[in-house]
Amino acid sequence: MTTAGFVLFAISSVIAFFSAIATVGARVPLRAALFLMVHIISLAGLYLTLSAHMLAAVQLLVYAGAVVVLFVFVIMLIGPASETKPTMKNMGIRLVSLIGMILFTVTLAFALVSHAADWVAIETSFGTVEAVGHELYLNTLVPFEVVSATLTVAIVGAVAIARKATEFEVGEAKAARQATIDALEEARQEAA
Amino acid sequence: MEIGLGAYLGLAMVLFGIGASGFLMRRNALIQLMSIEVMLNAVNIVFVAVNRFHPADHVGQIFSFFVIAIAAAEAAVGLALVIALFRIKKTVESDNADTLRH
Amino acid sequence: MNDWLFVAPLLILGLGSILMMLVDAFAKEKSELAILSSITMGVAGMISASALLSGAEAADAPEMVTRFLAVDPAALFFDVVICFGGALSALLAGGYLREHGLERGEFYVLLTLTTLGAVVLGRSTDMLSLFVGLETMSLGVYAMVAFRRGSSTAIEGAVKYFLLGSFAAAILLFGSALMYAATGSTSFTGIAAAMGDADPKLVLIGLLLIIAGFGFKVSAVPFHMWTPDAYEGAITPATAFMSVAVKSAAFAVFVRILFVTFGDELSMSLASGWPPVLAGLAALTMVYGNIAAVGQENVKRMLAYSSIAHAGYILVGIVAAFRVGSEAVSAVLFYLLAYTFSNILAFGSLILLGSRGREAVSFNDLRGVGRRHPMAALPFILGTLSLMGFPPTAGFLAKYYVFSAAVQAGGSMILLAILGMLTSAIGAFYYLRVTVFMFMRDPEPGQVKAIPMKSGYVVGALAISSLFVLGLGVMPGDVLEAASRAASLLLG
Amino acid sequence: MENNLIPWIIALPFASAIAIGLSGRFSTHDKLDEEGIRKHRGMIHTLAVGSVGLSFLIAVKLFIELHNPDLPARVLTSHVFDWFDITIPSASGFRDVPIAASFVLDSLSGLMTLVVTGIGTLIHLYATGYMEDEESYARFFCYLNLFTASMLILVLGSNFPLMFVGWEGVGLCSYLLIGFWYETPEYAAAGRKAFVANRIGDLGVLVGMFALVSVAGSFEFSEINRAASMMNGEFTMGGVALGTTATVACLFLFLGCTGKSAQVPLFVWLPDAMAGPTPVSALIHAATMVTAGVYLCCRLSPIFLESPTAMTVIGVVGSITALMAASIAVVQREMKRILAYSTVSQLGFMFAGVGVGAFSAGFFHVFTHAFFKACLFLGAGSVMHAVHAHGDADIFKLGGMKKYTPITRATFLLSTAAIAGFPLTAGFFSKDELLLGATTIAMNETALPSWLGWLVAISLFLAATMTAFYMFRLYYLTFTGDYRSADHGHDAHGEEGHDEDAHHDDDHHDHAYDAHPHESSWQMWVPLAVLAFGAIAVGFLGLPHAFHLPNWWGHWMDASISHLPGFGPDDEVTNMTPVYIAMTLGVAAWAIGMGLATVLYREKNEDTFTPKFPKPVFNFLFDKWRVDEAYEATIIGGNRGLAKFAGRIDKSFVDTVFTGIPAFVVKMASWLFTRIQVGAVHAYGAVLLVGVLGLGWWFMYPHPTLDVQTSTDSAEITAAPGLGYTYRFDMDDDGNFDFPQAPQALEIDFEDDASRMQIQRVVARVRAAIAPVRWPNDRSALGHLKDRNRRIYELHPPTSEIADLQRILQNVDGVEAIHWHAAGHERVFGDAGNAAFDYNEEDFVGYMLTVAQADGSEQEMRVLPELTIIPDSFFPRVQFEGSPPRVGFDENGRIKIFPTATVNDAGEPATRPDSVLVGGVRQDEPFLLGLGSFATVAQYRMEVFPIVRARVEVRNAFGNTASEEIEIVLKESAPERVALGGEVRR
Repeated sequence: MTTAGFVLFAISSVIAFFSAIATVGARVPLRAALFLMVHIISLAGLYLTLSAHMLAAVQLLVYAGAVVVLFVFVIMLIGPASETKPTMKNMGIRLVSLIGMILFTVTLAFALVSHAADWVAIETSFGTVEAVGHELYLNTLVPFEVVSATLTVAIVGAVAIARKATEFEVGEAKAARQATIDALEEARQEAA
Repeated sequence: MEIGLGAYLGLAMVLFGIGASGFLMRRNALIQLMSIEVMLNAVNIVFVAVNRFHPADHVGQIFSFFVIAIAAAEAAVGLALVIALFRIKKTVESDNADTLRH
Repeated sequence: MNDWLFVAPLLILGLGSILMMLVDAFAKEKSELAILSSITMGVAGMISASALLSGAEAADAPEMVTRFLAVDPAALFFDVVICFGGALSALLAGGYLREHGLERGEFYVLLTLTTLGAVVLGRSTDMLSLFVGLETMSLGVYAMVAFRRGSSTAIEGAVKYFLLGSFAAAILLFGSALMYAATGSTSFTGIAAAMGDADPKLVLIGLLLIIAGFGFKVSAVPFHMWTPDAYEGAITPATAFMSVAVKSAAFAVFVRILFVTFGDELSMSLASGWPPVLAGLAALTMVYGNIAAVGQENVKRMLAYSSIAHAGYILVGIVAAFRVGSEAVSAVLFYLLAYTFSNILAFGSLILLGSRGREAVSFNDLRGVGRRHPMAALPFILGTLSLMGFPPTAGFLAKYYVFSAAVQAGGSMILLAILGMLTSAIGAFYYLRVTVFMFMRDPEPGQVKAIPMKSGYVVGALAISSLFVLGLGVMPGDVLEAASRAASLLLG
Repeated sequence: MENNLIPWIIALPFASAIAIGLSGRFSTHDKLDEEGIRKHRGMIHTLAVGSVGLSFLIAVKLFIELHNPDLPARVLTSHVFDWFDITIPSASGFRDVPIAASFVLDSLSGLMTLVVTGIGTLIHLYATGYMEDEESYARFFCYLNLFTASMLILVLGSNFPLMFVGWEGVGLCSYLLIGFWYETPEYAAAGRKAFVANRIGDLGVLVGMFALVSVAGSFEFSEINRAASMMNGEFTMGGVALGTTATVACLFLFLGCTGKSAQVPLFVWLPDAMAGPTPVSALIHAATMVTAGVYLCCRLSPIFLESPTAMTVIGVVGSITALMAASIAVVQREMKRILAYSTVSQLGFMFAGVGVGAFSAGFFHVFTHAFFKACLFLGAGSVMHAVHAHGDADIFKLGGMKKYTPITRATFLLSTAAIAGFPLTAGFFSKDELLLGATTIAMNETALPSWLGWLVAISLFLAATMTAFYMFRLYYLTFTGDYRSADHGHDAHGEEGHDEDAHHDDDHHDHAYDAHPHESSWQMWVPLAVLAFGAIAVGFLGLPHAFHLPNWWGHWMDASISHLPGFGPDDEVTNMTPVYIAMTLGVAAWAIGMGLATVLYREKNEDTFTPKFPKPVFNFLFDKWRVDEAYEATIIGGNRGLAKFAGRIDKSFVDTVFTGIPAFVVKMASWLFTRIQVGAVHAYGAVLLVGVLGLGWWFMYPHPTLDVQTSTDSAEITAAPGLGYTYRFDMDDDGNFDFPQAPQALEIDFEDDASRMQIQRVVARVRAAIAPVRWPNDRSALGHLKDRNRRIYELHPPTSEIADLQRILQNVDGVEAIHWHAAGHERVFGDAGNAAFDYNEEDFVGYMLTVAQADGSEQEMRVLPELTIIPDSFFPRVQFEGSPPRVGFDENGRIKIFPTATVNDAGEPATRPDSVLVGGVRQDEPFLLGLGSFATVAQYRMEVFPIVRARVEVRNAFGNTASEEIEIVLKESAPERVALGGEVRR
């Protein structure tokens, strides 16, 4: 690893670490989203140290450009209610799981850090758009096609969940409620 | 200090742990979603880093590619659910949804 | 041409869902999407079934496909289980959605695409396709659970399911990433081949995280917590689908990954391998699922715990396979098929027994319904008998094969089999409770009396399932043979 | 030869039953108008009759195929599907025996199928007329078709389980049909009675089946019959030898037959079964189902022939049944009741025939009986239909029916003649064959005793005489004389003169019948005619071959039924005496019986004969020998008392202890378990995390398990394999790893590796010649038996022994205390050793002494009771005078024994001179006890075994270690090869 690479790694990883903590720790979701953005950019930096140029770009485009924006969008949509006040609700459980998670993470992190592997020489084409694209469209065509189904599911699902009720549905819901009321009424009369 | 694969893996594990801790600690569904994004990104580090050490193909990078795509899809559905939750409960506190129990 | 047969189910499901979207968007009249989606999935399942039964083999399917998707008999068998589960759920939805005023085309599109994801998951031979398939399936199911978006329970169940599901998926994904780190490969066989030289630390952590992830998907205790809430909150057809197709797909790939990737001696050792872990999970799952189901007042929730218990039985079969081999795996395959039809019967009957404003959900709603409408109650009894493992139903044979495999495995597996039988006995308690409430309890005064809905779809689904439950119980021959062939080829 | 048509014979009636059953459900009559009902009924009877008729045609076609000369064995089979496998114990462990759904049509089942479908068709047709006013028309035909299908499964099934399906199926249908008019409580009770009697028998069939299968190793009849010669071995059950397999199996099977075929003592249900509609009586309780027992015996004839004991029992029971039922029939007064007893009696004939080895003749009688008895029942039904009698008809209120029902009368007469044995009718030939079988046994040397032959012959003759008598009595009283119900005005009941003792059930004859009887419709008389023709004609199939007449029957049956040696259809009959005797008896029985009846009853309107019986006899006979009452008083009454008692126990005890409490506990557990399901996603995540952490613990910490296998000169220690495991072994318990870079398995050769093992510390065991206890008989002061079944003893360590041992061992320098604990149980029980502990003889190794030393270390000693010497009194203690010998350890921790040199006050050696012996030689000087050698100190035998402590430390990839220790007790031969500090002593 070159010195430049090392410096980039050091900076990126430190930023990634702190921005991650800031993301999960921020009280205001909007701030969390912005820290998530920082986190993502720092990861893109890490990718550069690993000769994944194409991926670094995609990371910025998709994550920073789309996912985080989506988050911000929803936060805006929800408005002030998107902030939650700190309470002690379920605090015991949450603390226990925090401690457990820290234990788990530290243990595994120590185990993983000791993993050694040699840097290997790479071709200049490694990680370029051409090489990755070649691989993507030739070798992993099948999952690529399946991902289109995933995205379709996500879109249809999101629409099915988040859309406001149509007039027809409002009517149906009313009818269903009325049917319940009628049934209750009928049962009551029968009992009487 | 030589930076090897271990460093990347360790970093990934730590970031994953931070994400998971956030998921387990926070009550705000939006932040829980973001924690999951952090976790997925930690996974991506592993894939990309390992790929650098097995450069014969681009399996790792492609995998992260897919992870990014699916993370976006997941965010879409998740945010839709948060909106639906908000519509009904007027809050995004995930542990407010606890009427189904036992 | 023959090779296309093996990916045909996927193509049919994909094209079918596109067609459904188009029909839903452009057809003016109320369209029969239920039957369309049911036929789509049914045909997909039928193609796999015929390929399976004819014993055809993919001579040389393109490597591009086989690298990600298996084309072996086991894959076909799981196709059949998943697609039939999906098709029957579509029929149930056809009756349920209309009756309860939820008739929206998206559901069938979601259902079909989810089934597509499940099939991909069940067939996957690579971590990549596993992940993509898993997410396709999961995202669809999250949406299906939340489908009744005005209902707070539905959204609640969906939110919990989604959050925990994504969390578990991330864990599973991290596990596969570590397996990649250990071996430099993401395909099941590639990982297995490189495992000898791999860093055991990474392999073990990977295995641990993968087991945890799958434990969540198959709802093994203690990863099961979402199950009762999601099952209770979801609309009943979605619950039925989750309990059969989703679970089968998860088990399909779990079995494959355990035996293909972690099938070597060290991974299966008693000192550090997965069999003791799964045995422990199985014991916990059987005990917890069965006991927790006893105290339930909501039938859907009871069935949710019962499905947890069944996951325990299936895990027993999987653990037994590490000694007995293909015989136990074939028992697992048969179990999944039997379980699919039995569960469809149970959930379908629950749907059939209610109508708008008079939905049957709790045990109290079932009071006396059997005496008022015996024909509608009949499939419920058959379903619960099969779930209970009562001869001559499919459920009986399934349990018999799984436990006898465990007994053959010997050693402490016998204890597991005994535990399974004891907990099944507890199972009889809550399954028979259904019959007791339907036939021996009178509705309380002032209680809304459930009235069966009239739906050809639901009746059809129940008729088909009944036929299979009895047929598999009486003449399991061909299916067992196919299962054992699939199992032996899967284990190589 | 495979034939795919066979299953259709069964499938057709079955499908029809389902179709009719469903149609009945979906079109209840209140929804239909007159026309609809008519159409519905038309559909039902077309289906019902058509399906059985079609089955009959298929059966005929297949039957003709059986004659194909290419089929010398005359067997058609059809394998439909593999049903299931069953695991049975066999000589070489357990094995799976497949059970297939397969059918076989051979000469036996072929004929039976013809009977079932043929007569079944006629009766179905008859029933369409007979049941025309019935409301539950669909239900009736559904049951009837279901019965036919079950009966065909019984007949055609090629293996036991399949036959049993049919066996149970016909039982069920019979139950349903007897209780068809279930609104009347007595009828429902009759159904229950039939079911219970049958169930008792069914148990026998199951036991018999498993007895046979355990030897033959197959469920197929053909395989079982092939294995007949193997059935002569002893059959033991729970360690008790019950007789040969054949005897046990046959007797149990026959128990099943007595139920199904209404033999003594289980015959009581059949007369009551007449509560069902008459076509049912004809089909089930006369022509088909009740003959299933005979069919089973014929099917398994090779097995029955292996057991003369069973045959004798069958012959005797059959004879008794024949006689008893016939005597009851003589005095009965209701048509169907007489016919019912006649059926029981005829079944007795058949079994008597089977009992004397005349299987073929017995089955011939089944065949002929089916015709005439069906005809008689249907005729009775026709009469009842004519006079609108419901359930049964009293013959004393009938009479003169020949005017009203000429066709019925003609057919009835023909059948009566046949059953009475009128020469050249069917009954004549078949009864003759049975008698011939009996007389042949009586007068020839065979495996069966000749007294059996005489018994059967004579009782059959008497029963046949009575048969002829009561049948003609029935005929004359019904069809000749005047119609006694013609006048509605007076009470028919009082008219009859003879029934002063009218304490019997008279539900049906307190009112007269329809004054204007009429002949039945064509659906009813056509079957009658066909059956009557059969009753006359079918006898010619079995002409007696002794006269060199063509005996088609015998030849035909020879393919499926075994016979005694020399009794085949082709064997020349050398001794004609039995033939003539049989012939004479047959003809005489008919002549006497019919003649008497003709004299007494022809054209008479009242019974002047049976009432003249002494009253006790009449009542005894009329009440069918009071069998029911006897059952009521003994079995049923006792049972009822028991049931009441059990019911009380059940309510008070079982319901709470076995049902209530577990249910409560489970419910509580359920409540508790689901408390973790608090609803909040964080709790769910936390539990999930707990699972992950648990898995993490499992995978990150090694789990070594050591396994050791020792032989005389080596030991192999194996640690469990694991991913990334490395092993270090410590063989001498000194904390240093002797094998730092070891593979997972380590083999130690005692000789070669002795130095490497460096066994420096040895745990000594002391075997003491104490506790000469004869377990488990002695209930000594040592302890007492605590649990007899598990042979656990509460054992008090012998205090005096302890005192002695303490005296010896406490002389060891620095010993502070002696702890006792039972070796197998590792339970310490104190210094004094008074506490009790469980002694399990099997795993009892001995007491273990832990000797705690001053420096804090512990030495273990094991004291084993010497079981070989049994002195007169317990624990003869050596009285030590002065100081006893001492046992101690030297500086290396080795056992050292100090025979004392102290003298007592008198100047003599204080210890008894022979108190310390090595190899029988007294020791005076202190010495070391070597490995493998032993010394006797007082009454204690002391022996030293090396116990090697091996420890493995496993380190996995995460750097976590775990260790496991194992103790290897080296075998007796090993010690001498292992160095202990370089010293070996014998």
